[in-house]
This record gives sequence, structure tokens and C-alpha cells, in this order.
Amino acid sequence: MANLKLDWVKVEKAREAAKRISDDTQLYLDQYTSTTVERAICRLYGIDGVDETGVPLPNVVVDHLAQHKVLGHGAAFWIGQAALATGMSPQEIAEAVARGELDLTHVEPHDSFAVQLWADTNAQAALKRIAENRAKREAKLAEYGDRKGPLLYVIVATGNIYEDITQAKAAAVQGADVIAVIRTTGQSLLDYVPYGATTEGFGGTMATQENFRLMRAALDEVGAELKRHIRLCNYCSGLCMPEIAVMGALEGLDVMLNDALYGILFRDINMQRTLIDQGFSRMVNSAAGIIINTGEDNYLTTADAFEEAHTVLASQLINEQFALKAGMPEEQMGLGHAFEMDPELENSFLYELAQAQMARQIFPKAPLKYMPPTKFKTGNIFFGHVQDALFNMITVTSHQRIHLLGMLTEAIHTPFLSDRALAIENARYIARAMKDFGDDIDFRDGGIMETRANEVLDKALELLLGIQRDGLFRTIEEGRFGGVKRPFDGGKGLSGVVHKEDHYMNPFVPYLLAAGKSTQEVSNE
Amino acid sequence: MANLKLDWVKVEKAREAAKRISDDTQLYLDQYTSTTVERAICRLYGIDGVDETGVPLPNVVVDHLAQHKVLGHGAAFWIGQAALATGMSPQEIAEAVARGELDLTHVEPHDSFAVQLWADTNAQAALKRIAENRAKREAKLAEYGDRKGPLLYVIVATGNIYEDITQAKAAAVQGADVIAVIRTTGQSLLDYVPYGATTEGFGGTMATQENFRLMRAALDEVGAELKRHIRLCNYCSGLCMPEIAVMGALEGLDVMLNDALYGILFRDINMQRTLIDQGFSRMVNSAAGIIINTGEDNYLTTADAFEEAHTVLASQLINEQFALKAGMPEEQMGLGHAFEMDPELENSFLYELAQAQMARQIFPKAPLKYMPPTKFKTGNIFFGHVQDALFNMITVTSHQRIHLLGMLTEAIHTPFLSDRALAIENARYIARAMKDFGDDIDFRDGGIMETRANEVLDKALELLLGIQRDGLFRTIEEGRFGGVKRPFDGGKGLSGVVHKEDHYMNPFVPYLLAAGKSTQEVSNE
Amino acid sequence: MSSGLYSTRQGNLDTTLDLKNLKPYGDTMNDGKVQVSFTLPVADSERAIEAARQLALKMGLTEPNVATHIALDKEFTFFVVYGSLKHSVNYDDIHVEAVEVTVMSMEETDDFIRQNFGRKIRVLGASTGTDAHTVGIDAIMNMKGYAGHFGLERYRMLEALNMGSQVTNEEFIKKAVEFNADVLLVSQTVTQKNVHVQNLTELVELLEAEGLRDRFLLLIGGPRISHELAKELGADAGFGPGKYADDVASYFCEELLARQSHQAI
Amino acid sequence: MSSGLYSTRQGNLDTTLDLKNLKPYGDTMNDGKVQVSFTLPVADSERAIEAARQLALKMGLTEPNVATHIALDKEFTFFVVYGSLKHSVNYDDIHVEAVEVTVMSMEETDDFIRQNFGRKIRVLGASTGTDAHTVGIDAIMNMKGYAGHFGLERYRMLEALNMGSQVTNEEFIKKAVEFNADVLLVSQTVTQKNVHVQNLTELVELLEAEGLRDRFLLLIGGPRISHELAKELGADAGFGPGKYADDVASYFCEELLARQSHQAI
Ligand code: B12
Ligand code: B12
Ligand SMILES: Cc1ncc(COP(=O)(O)O)c(C=O)c1O
Ligand SMILES: Cc1ncc(COP(=O)(O)O)c(C=O)c1O
Repeated sequence: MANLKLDWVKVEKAREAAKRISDDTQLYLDQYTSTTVERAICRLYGIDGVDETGVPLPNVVVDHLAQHKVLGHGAAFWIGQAALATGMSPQEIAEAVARGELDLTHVEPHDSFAVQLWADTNAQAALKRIAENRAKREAKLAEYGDRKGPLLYVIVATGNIYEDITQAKAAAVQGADVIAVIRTTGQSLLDYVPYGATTEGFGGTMATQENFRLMRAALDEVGAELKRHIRLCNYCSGLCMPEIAVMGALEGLDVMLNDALYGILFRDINMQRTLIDQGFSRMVNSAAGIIINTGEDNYLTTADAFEEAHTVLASQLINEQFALKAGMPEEQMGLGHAFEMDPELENSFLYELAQAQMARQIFPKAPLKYMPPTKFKTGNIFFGHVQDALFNMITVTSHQRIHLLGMLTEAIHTPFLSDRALAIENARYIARAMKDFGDDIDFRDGGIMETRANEVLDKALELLLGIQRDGLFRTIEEGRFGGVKRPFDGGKGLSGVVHKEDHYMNPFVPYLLAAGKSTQEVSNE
Repeated sequence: MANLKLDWVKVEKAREAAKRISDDTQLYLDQYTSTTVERAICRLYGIDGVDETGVPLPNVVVDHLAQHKVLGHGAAFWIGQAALATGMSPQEIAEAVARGELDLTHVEPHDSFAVQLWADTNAQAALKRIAENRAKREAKLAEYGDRKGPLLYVIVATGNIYEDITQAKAAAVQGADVIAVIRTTGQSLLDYVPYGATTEGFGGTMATQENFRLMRAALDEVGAELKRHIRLCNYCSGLCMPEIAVMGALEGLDVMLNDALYGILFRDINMQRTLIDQGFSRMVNSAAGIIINTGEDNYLTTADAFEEAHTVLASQLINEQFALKAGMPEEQMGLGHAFEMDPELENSFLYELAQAQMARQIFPKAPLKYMPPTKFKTGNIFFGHVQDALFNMITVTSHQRIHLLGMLTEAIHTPFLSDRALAIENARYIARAMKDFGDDIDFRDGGIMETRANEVLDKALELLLGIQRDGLFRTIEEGRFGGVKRPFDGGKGLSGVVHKEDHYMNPFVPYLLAAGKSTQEVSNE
Repeated sequence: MSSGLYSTRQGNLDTTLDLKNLKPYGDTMNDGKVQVSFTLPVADSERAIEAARQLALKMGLTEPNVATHIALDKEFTFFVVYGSLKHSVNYDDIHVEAVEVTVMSMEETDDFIRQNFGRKIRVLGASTGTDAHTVGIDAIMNMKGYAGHFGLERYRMLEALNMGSQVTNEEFIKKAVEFNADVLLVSQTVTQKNVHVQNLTELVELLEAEGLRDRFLLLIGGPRISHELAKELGADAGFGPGKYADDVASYFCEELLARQSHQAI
Repeated sequence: MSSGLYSTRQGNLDTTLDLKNLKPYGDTMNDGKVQVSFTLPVADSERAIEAARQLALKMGLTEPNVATHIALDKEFTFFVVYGSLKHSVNYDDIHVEAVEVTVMSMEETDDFIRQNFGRKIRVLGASTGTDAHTVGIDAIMNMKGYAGHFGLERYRMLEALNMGSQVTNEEFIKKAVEFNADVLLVSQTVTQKNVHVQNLTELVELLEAEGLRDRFLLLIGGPRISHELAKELGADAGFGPGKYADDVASYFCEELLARQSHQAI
């Protein structure tokens, strides 16, 4: 592979700064849990379904505990207590709470050792299911083999899960490797996860466990025909990040978007809340062998891709450190970046390639997620298809792993069946025609590309040193990422942040961390 | 610029073989003239227009001489004789012949020295006009400057010269540098040049002197607005090669397609005839400072572009030698090649780039003409636009000079106004985005590309050594170019080949060769 | 023998531009050439090709040429069709409902406000509903502006407040009253299933229900908003791509003045 | 307020496939989505955009979205339009005039000829008129064939002669008589201004004038030749892209046999 000569001392310094930043932040975060983390725990204990007014039972239980101001002990503690007291299963307990028949704070107390034992024992069912899903994926990949080179990633976004399935299957037939079901606008701001199969959404489809299940089954079916494992992707982001992470793990998803910074900057979600949520989400993702995708690419949709390239690198390094904290191996870190320079810019291709190649070298094991041009797409679909072609070339040349296909109709509508087919055709042609191109050239010493990459690295290091000094929270408050300012106490979801009590209990953490660790032995591709 | 390591000893050997081939062939050709060469001479003496039945006067004069079996002396001789005898101008002489009032073989004879003097003196008007056109072009290029990098070349082909003008002007506004007016099907087989402005053609527009003039004026007009010299291209090929070369020189064309091998293989024109015609055509082109385009690209529309790449190189080397014989400087040799590999072929981009780069290095001064994908274009216009994008990348990366733009509708129709606009947009984007790419990379030593280029070189050398042994004529008879066999005495136009008599006279030759020489001082770009 | 479907010559084609019968142009005036693409939910087959051809005929394409047919899946086929459109439009008859206003520079607008109102104009903006796209409203409002046009926040005689994105219609109206806005700016980017139409309709209905509709000038914008659509939805004006702060400010200043004078009468 | 042009919901869209009312598919069954592009010979302007929209309406697109408008020159503007087609076709009613024959392999064809005719079938081919495209006719005839299908020259029971390109209709007919052909194969690639239609019509007329039409089976082919068009032009069959020697040979063997039996009766 062609290599840019990077200043590796600076890379190390930047990584070190990112580690410090995440250490400092984590120290603060560790004092808290959140409503959705607790709901995620409920789900792991098997609590599912909705009450008569349609409120999901995990919300019923957690709201109940929050009302009683006892959530700081952890939902696991109260459920365990109730289970020991009543002999009911967690689901039965939740239903009883929903019916108003059970007050969890008024059950007969059991000693904390017994509760812990119940909690550990009863955690195993979910953990087992997660492990099985993971084993299933690995078996399929072993049986069918996996795509060498970039994975072709396309979205479906009709709003209707059944229509999504039609589209997803067609895409798989055409050659897609990853199907992402985009979420409807607004779901990220819902403080609950909708229930059941859904058919109404705008710009995307609801993320529900049933929708996950339906799509997983459909992709397994078409995958068996094609003898390829078709990966399924959804979003564990927004106000229900950890719950959706759990749903994804339970339903055998392969890839999930997960990035607190994205929620903060682009959804105005409170920074404390979503960083807390991210921690637990990533443990779940980790254990499930799910690749996460981070959202650095989004910065370049509001900020200039040439000027602000270093914010992407800085954010990737921070995301890497937070992921490591959640026990995640590098092989699951789908760090995001994007091809978003102005097509009017001279030598834009060289700058884009330099940046993509730099990311590849700095994160050699990570299945990088490379996003296509979106911002400079117009209604000129013909030109749009060429923009995508250049993007595809860089993807292949610089050996990206998760190749999010650009759509010629990006500026018009969410993809039609044919848009996706044309995108796949475009990408496959280039992957074939340029297969070994990246290995057949060298970057000229001191050339435009090498210079550009080192410039971005310099600026990223500088930014990280600034953050290390001022702290991540203040950095965001000052708008140093994506040009968006967010107050520490502002945004959505702050009320769901809960201070942990001394005996706070989340029995899943050690198991998830342990399961995550085991991944580290599995090598990339 | 990135460079492939080529085996330069082999390049020299191949060039040497090509020289021998052209020497041997030229020796044979020098014994002959042809009807159209003689008509071209008539045109240079100012004979133009048609008789009452619509037959062009150059044909009237030459047919008259041929009927009397005296063409072997050269039209110049008989016209000069008649001019001296009657005091009439060549045009008046031609008109008199057309009216049946003058028999050129029965005028009062003058001694050959007087005729030669007349012929030389009267040659100057045309030569002056040609020199002026050339000076005009050079002045415009000096005033406006010339495009650095590939010249964007597009075709117009409506069949109607006025509609062509509309399209050509729009293309110029969009950024085209060269406008080629494609000829109607069948014109190449006409043994005369149609006269006047024409509005009916299929797949192209008639090449007539008036059409040349109209288009030249239109391009000069739009060029003055845009402050760019817009080059005009047409075809001096087919049965009237030298006549059209003369017309182009007289009307200030900038580029002309000219290649005997093309006519032989793809129009079934007799090989002797068209090689004779080519010789004189190139002298005219040379003197006029017109860049010729050769037709090697066409081989790959019938033969496989991967398997037969070496035939392109061999033919380029032969074309180079024939051009040198006509006094043409390398700076006017727009040798043809093409991007025609099967898009299903793995690493096709690498092979194409290797070949384009190899041509660039072997003919460093030649304004190479690089042709876009045509054969593997389908009705899928979206995919077609991507094929063109890859072609555009190679053009820019390997520094080709004449960049024939691919059309997304190649498999459907001759270009619409919008097709051309989209093609120009595609090419300009890539030229901008990848401006310095070719200078920012190196080809890996012993890599796929370097290996490929040397493989093609090897095979070309082998082919040329074979031709040197067997002679060019036999090689064509055996179908060793483009897979098409053509007999020595077959095809169209053989009857127009005329053995030169001892005192054969073509007074233009020395002047044209001298004018051509002067170009050699003008440097490329 | 020939049904006339395939004219052997285009000799009868009148190639002079006729604005009363304006037609698409391929490479010859009035040739009517158009390109169409679509997918049909049937398997790729001769019958499917014929179905595509018939659809093209129904669209008014004569001599439709199904240039390609590609199987996208067992039961879906993609087509590219070319043909000559028989329809034309009378260009002379076309009048566009457009925001017609002479665009003033920032300084001119400030002067205009000083002279005609003697006070600052109050402008409230947001991207409403679940829409989280802010680039459009920011382009109009932010200090730094967009594409070389300064945003409303930089105007001295405007008091401009940008609420950002994901603002519910209720919150927006509440703030409008509180802020005592003269002008409301609403941006809508997501248009799938016409969610923008739904959201804007709801806004107008809420304003009407609360008797507030006439209190504010309501301007909407976004990639698929036209002035025509805006009027239809009950807003005062609409601004699509290629419109900037100066267009918007010029329009509302003139309009506010017109309304003021109107009320004065 | 709303003219109904903008439905706020697609709730009324019946999303079940109905072959009697087959419609284009964008991302939802029956959404009717189509993409259209064309150039209008007028300057890029609001009026031009409206003209494009009106043309789209005439084509049957509801809610047309003029996604882009690009000035190609002072007086030419290119448009890309998306919309939902109101037209549909009855798929159940579509029957295609296609060459219907069970395709035999080369060996089967040779056997078929041996059994049914007991002599070699004589086939003459050319690319006629000024058309110099030979790849199509070569694909059918040349020994080596095309895309993995051997050409007619390789069949043992065929006497195949390929005259190449640029053969005038007169020369072709002369040779056909001389060669005593059973089957004539004509290829036409250039179709601009329907020159292929013109050329083929002339061929058929010449054959008829000389009373030779019934003597030969006349098969035509090329990128824009369909069986339907061939019949319309007076040929016996037409073969477009994706047809190879085996399709052609199978057809003419069966047809010659049918005609022989018919004459025998
Ligand atoms: C940037 C972007 C994003 C960014 C937004 C960041 C941000 N802070 O705004 C991010 C990455 C976060 C994003 C997310 C999503 N996006 Co988005 N996004 C885009 C993108 C690439 C560019 C939009 C843009 O910034 N345009 C530039 C601005 C300047 O143009 P404009 O808005 O038209 O504004 C101009 C005029 O319209 C006018 N104007 C605009 N508003 C107003 C208001 C007033 C009052 C006035 C006077 C004028 C005016 O003035 C401006 C200057 O001329 C488009 C694709 C594209 N290329 O268009 C997709 C696109 C808009 N997104 C889309 C979707 C579906 C989404 C998601 C819903 C996907 C998902 N499910 O996750 C999410 C969620 C967003 C949500 N909840 O709303 C779709 C919408 C499809 C549709 N037609 O419904 C698009 C078209 C992409 C696609 N093809 O799928 N997106
Ligand atoms: C190769 C090619 C050439 C080569 C031809 C070499 C040769 N010896 O044939 C060269 C470079 C010489 C050439 C020249 C020209 N070409 Co050309 N050429 C093409 C090209 C790239 C491919 C055509 C081809 O080979 N197709 C492959 C064959 C296998 O497909 P096919 O012909 O459809 O054949 C299949 C079926 O149709 C069927 N079939 C075909 N014939 C027959 C006959 C029978 C009896 C049967 C049963 C079946 C059958 O079987 C085949 C296998 O399935 C096309 C563009 C494209 N991508 O299609 C342009 C194209 C056909 N050419 C075109 C033009 C205009 C020309 C020129 C006239 C340009 C000019 N003015 O100089 C010249 C002159 C040619 C002339 N006098 O006719 C236009 C035609 C436009 C139109 N619709 O009218 C095209 C579409 C390009 C364009 N967009 O402008 N061309
Ligand atoms: C990291 C990340 N999370 C989530 C989303 C999607 O947004 P939402 O959470 O609103 O579904 C994106 C956008 O593409 C993203 O990049
Ligand atoms: C060298 C050359 N001459 C001529 C032509 C055009 O053919 P014709 O002579 O029939 O116009 C071509 C085709 O592109 C060509 O490459």
C-alpha cells in the first residue's frame, strides 16, 4: 500500500492528548447514570412491550423509580429486590408496575448480596443471546467468506419497514454488503423507543426492535440465497442510545451508529446525558461484536471540509479513546470521515485522498467509515454521479472499509430503488477497475498530498492540546467542533441524568467488558 | 510528472523498424499520384464551384485529363500549359473545360520550363492564404493564451451546418476548446467533395468548403467574446483526403483527422490509393500548422483493447514516420489511442493508465489524441457518465493533449446539446480536482502498470519487426491491424491511382515541405 | 406498409423557434427530445420493455426508444427511454408568481427602515417541527451570511433571533408573541411524504386559531419551497434555493411598509 | 386554502401491486416516480422553470419538482425534473410481437437442417447503404461468433456469405440472386434521422419491384431494430441487441420449414 510519510511523533502526541481528554471526562461521567441506561438494563432483563396507553414498559419501570427518586441505586437493584420478594420475572414485575399493582420501593427488602446474585444470574440470558448472535455472524462470515476491500453500504429510508425490506433485498442482490435503515426525523429526540413494526416515517423508518427483527430475517434470507452475509446497520444515538444498542445486540445487528458528539452538535442533546449513554452503549456494542460508526463526517456538512479537516481527526482520536474505555477493540471502531470539499476547489481530489489516506494510516485496524459527498450535491444528478465516482476512487485507493455509497439524487430525495442500484454499479465498477491502484503508486515525497496530510495532523494536535487544557465540555460550549455551540446544561435530556448512589448496581458492565475483551483476539477482515 | 520505467532500447528499435517500414512503402508510393491529389492541386490553383450538373470543377478537370490518359503528367502541367496558351485563369480554364469548350490536351504546347515557372508563380496565392491563416491562429493563441492541460474536444453532428453552429457555440461557451464537425455517413466514399452549405446528413454533416467557412466564422465570433481561440476540426480522410486537406488549410482549420490506415481498415478504401493521398495531405496539413489526428483508437472498437493494445503503438510509430516524411513536426502529430477496455475487466483502470502514460512518454512532444470509451457504452447513460469520468481521470493524470470527450449517450445517438454540456462539466471537474495528481504520484517499480506498459512495448516491437520483414501491404492483407483483412488490389478508389510520368509535376510539394519545416521551431503548447 | 409511426424524413419538422409552441430541444429546434428514466415493478422481459414503451407513449413521447432495461431485482426493472415529446407549452402565456421586489443592499435596507419605520424591525426564525437542518435558516440569518451575502443578524436596523432547529410550532408561536416579532421566518428541508407541507399547514392553522395570523408577516423557505407553494399554504411569501438575506429583507421591508400605509388609509 | 395539489399525506396511496394499473416505482409501490430531463431553447429564468414544470404536467407528472436548471448557453436551459406519473398501463393486456421460437444449439440446428431439408441453407449478409458498422453482422455471421455464441459461418449445414459493410441495396440484391440465397441478413446501425428506416424501406421496395420479395426470407437487425419494426417495414423478422446466431438460425430454420410445408400443401 502506498504510504504518506506522516510525522508519527505528532500522531503519538495527539493520541496521548485524546487519552487525557477522555480520562478527565470519564472521571466526571462515572458518577452518573441516566434514565435510558436504566431502561436498557430493564430490556436486558427481558422487559419489553408497552402498557395500555402505549408507553414502553422499560419507561414505566424507570419513570416509577425516578418518581420515587431512587433511580440512583440502579434499576437492577429494584428489580432484583422485587423478583426476590415476589418470585415474579422482570417482565411480570414491569407489567404489575404498569397496572399500578406494584410499588418497587415497597417490596420486602433483601440483602444486597442476594440481590447482586439474582442480578448476576439473571443477566446471563441476555448475555447468552448476545453471544449467540455474535457467534452466528462469525459463523456466517466464516462460511461465506467476507468481502475483501470496501464494504458497500447503502441506506433504505422509505419510512415503511416492509417497503424498506423490498429495497434492502434488491440492494443486496445488486451487491450491497451493509444495509442501514435510516431513522425517521425526530426519533432521536424521543425519550422512549417505539414498539412494534412501523410503516410511517419521514426521511427514515422508526428504529424498533420488531423492525430490527424483520429486517434481520429478511437479510438472512437473501444472504442465504446469495451466499453472503449481509450486514444490518441502525442507529444507537439520540435520547435512547443504550436501549437501542441493547435492541441491536439482541437482534443481531452488525453495525450501529453511535456518537455522543453527533447528538450534542446536530441534535442538541445535552452533552452530559449523551456521553453517559454512550459509555454503556459502547460496552453493549463491544460485547455484541457490533462495529460502531462515529459521526465526524457530519462536521463537514456545516463547516468547510478543507478548513476544518483537522476537527475530524481530533474527534476521531477522542472517539477512539472513549471506545477503548468501553472495552472496544479497534477492529470495531468505524470512525467516520467524509469527502465534502467544494468541487470548485482546485486539486480537491488530492486533498481528499491525502486526508483519507492519513486516516487509514493513523487508524490502521479500524474499519473506517467513509462518507460520500452530500453538501455539494445539487439537483444535477448527472454531475452528482461523477462526484460519487471520484469519492469511490478515493475509497478504493486508500483502502477504506465501510464505503457509504453516494446517491446521485442526494439533493432531492431519500434514495429510490434505482438510485441505489446506480450507486452500487458505480462503486463496483470502480472497485474492480482500480482494484490494485492504491498498491501500484507511491505518494511523491514532499508532494501536495503529503504536505496536506501533515498540515491536518498539525492542526489536529493543536486543537487536542487546547481541549486537554480546557476540557471537552468547555470546548463544545465554545463551538470548536463543527462550528456549533452547545451549553453544558442546555439541550435535550438533561433531566434524565441521575447521580449514582453509593451502592449503584449495573451488573452487566463487568460481563460486557469481558465479552468485549474476547473480541480483541479476532482479527480484522 | 510520474514516469514509467520503459525499456528505451526497445523503443528505439521499434522506431527504427517503423522508419524502415515507411521508407520501403514510400519508395513504392512515390511512383504514383491520384485523382484526388490532382484535384487538390486544382483547388490550390483556385479552381472551385460546380458545373451545371453539380459536378465539382476540380473533378471536371481531372476526369477530363484522366479520360485522355494524361493525368500522369500532373494537373498542374496541363493547367499551366493552358494558362500560358490562353491567358485564362485556372478557374476560367476549368469552366471552359466544363462547358466542353476547351480540351487541355490540345492547347498550344509551351516548354516545360515556362510551365514550371507559371506553376510556381501561381502556386503562391494559395500558399500565402495558408500562411496567413496559420499566422492568424498563432496570433490569436498568443493574444488569448492557450489552455494548459488537455484540450476539451467535442463533436457536433446534427447533419445541418446551421444547427451545428448553434451547438458548437454553446459548447464553446461551456468550455470546449476544439469543435469537430463529424461527417455524414458515406461521404468518405464519395470521389468528390460536395459543394456549398449543407443541411442534410446522417450521423454527421457534409465536409464542404462553405461549411468550413461558416463554422470557422462562427467559432471566431464566439472565441472573440470568450477571449479564447476555439479550434475547428474536420476530416481529411476517405477518397478526397488531399482535397479536404486543402480546403481545411484554406479555411483556417486547426485540426484534421488524417489516417490512411483508418480508411483502409474501416472504409475499405484501397491501400495504395489512400496512402498516396495521405502523403500529399500531410504536407498540406504540415504547412498549414494543422494538427492531424490519426485513427489508431478505432482498432480497439473492433479488436479487444487489452489483447490488441500493441497494434495501437505499432501503428502510431508508423504514422509518426509517415508524418515525418511529409515534413510534419512532432508538435502536429495528434496520434490516436483510446480507453476501450471492458469495464468488467479487473484492474482495467491500471492497464488503461499504463498505456496512456506509455504513449505520453514515447511521443513526448506529440499532442496525443485520446479517445473515450465507446464500445462498452450501453443505453445506461448513468453508468456511461462514470465510464467517461474514469477516462477523464486518465487523460488528466497522464497529460494527454487532445481530450475527446465521451458522451453518456454514446450508444444511443449523436450528442444532444445537453449531452455535450454534461460531458464538458464532467471533464472540467476532473481536470480541476485532479490538476496535479499525475505529478504527485509515482508508479511503483515493477508494479502492474510498469509491467503492462513494457509488455505492450514488447509486443509492438515484435509486430513491427514482422511488418518490416513482410512489408506494410502484406501485413494489412493478413489482417494484422484491427483484425480486418484488406487485399492490395481491393477496396474503393484503386482506379484513381495513376502512375506518374517522368516529367510529373506537383509544384506545391517543395513549398509545402519548406513551410512545414518552419513549424518545427514553434514549440509545443 | 408503414403506419406512419416511423417518418422516414424529418423534412416536415419546422425548425424555427416558436415560443407559442415551445418544445424540448435535443440537437435540432423543435425535435422535442426528452430523456426519461423509471423503474417498473415487473421482471425484466420483452413485455416489461413494451410496458415501458407504452408508458412513454402515454407521457406524450413519440417514437420512444427504450435505450436500456436493467434488472434491479427479480421483480424490478429500470428503464432509460428517449423520445420526442409531442407536447409543447405557450411560453408567451407563462407568468410566474414570483416575489417581485427590487433587491436592496444591507445598507440600503437599513436606510429604508430608518426612514420608513424609525425603529428596528423584529425578525424571528427557526427550522420547525422535527427538522434539524439549520444551514438554510442560518444562511439567511447568521451574521456571517452565505455565498457572500451577509445575514440578517448583521443588519443594524433588524433585531434578529434565530431559534435554531427542531422547534415545535407551539414553541415558535409562543416565542413570536413574546419577542413581539414583525416577521417570522420558517425553514423546512425534509420534504419526504410532504412532511413540510403538513408542518407548515399546521403552523398556519395554529396561528389562525389563536387569531395571530395577521399580526406577523410569515415567510417560509427551503429547497423545495416556491413562492407559489408558500401562498398556497397560507404564508405571505416563499424563498427557495438561490435566495439570500438581501432578497428576504428587501421583500419584508417593502411589504411591511405597504401594509402600514394600507392600515393608515 | 390547499388546491389539493399537495396532498399532506400519502395515506390514500394504495401500495399493493396492481398489474392492471402498473405504475413506475420510486421507493413505494405505485408512487409513480419518474425522472425526466430535457433542454428548452429559452434563457434560464423563473419563467423557463415554470415552462419546464408545465411540460412535466403535460407529460402526466403530478407535483413535478424541477430539481435543477442549468444555463447551457444564453438561450438554452437544461432541466432535471422528478414527479409522480399519473399514467399507468395494463400489464395484463400487453402482448409482444416477438420472434417466438425454441432456440436450438448449433449442433441441433445442423441436425434439423439435415433432417428437414437435406441440403445446406444459403445465407447472405451485409451492412447496407452507407452504414459501415460491421460488428453487428459479424457477431451473427463470423466463424468466431460473439459473446460465446458461434457465428453462422461455423454451422456445417449453412453456406454463409458476409458481404461486409457499405453494400448498396442494388449490389446486395444482385448478389442474393447470384448466390441463390435462402435467407438475407441485413444490419443497420446508424439510425439518425431514421436513415435505417429509409434504407430498409428502399430495400423492400426494390425487392418487390423486381418480384423477388417472396424468394428470400428477409431478416434485419441492429441496435434499434425490434421484431415489430421489422414487420412494419416489410421484413420477416427483426433482431435487436442481445440476439445471437443461434436465435437467428433457429428462427429461419423453423420458418423455412413452415413455408416449405405450406407450399407443399
Ligand atoms: C447538511 C445536511 C444534513 C446535516 C444537517 C446539519 C445542519 N445543522 O443543518 C445532517 C448531516 C445533520 C443531516 C441530517 C439529516 N438529513 Co440531511 N441533508 C443535508 C444536505 C447534505 C444539505 C442541506 C443543506 O445544508 N443545504 C444548503 C442550504 C443553504 O440550502 P437550503 O436549505 O435549500 O437553503 C437555501 C434556500 O432554500 C433558502 N432557505 C432555506 N430555508 C429558508 C428559510 C427562509 C425563511 C427563507 C427566506 C429562505 C430559506 O435560503 C438558503 C440559501 O439560498 C442535504 C442534501 C443536499 N445536498 O441538499 C440532505 C437532506 C436535506 N437530508 C435529508 C435527510 C432525510 C436527513 C435525515 C432526516 C436523515 C436521517 N433520517 O438521519 C437527517 C435528520 C435531520 C432531521 N431530523 O431533520 C434528505 C431530505 C430528503 C427529503 N427531500 O425529504 C436530504 C435531501 C438528503 C437525502 N437525499 O436523503 N442532513
Ligand atoms: C464500433 C463503432 C464504430 C466503428 C465501427 C467499426 C466496424 N467495423 O463496425 C467505427 C469507429 C468505424 C464507427 C464509425 C462511425 N460511427 Co459508430 N459506433 C460504434 C459503436 C461504438 C459500437 C457499435 C457496435 O459495434 N456495437 C456492437 C454490436 C455487436 O452491436 P449491434 O450492432 O447492436 O449488434 C447486435 C444486435 O443489434 C444484432 N444485430 C446487429 N445487426 C444484425 C443483423 C441481423 C441480420 C441480425 C439478425 C442481428 C443483428 O446482433 C448483434 C449481437 O447481439 C457505437 C456506439 C455504441 N456503443 O453502440 C457507435 C455508433 C453506432 N456510431 C455512430 C456513428 C454516427 C458513426 C459514424 C457515422 C460517425 C461519423 N460520422 O464518422 C461513423 C461512420 C460509420 C458509417 N459510415 O456508418 C453512432 C450512430 C448514431 C445513430 N443512432 O445514428 C453511434 C451510436 C455512436 C454515437 N452515439 O454517435 N463506429
Ligand atoms: C453518528 C450519527 N448518529 C446518528 C445519526 C442520525 O441521526 P438520528 O439520530 O437523528 O437518527 C447520524 C447521521 O447520519 C450520525 O452520523
Ligand atoms: C482517422 C479517421 N478518419 C476518419 C474518420 C471518420 O470517418 P469518415 O471518413 O467516414 O468520415 C475517423 C473516425 O472517427 C477517423 O478516426
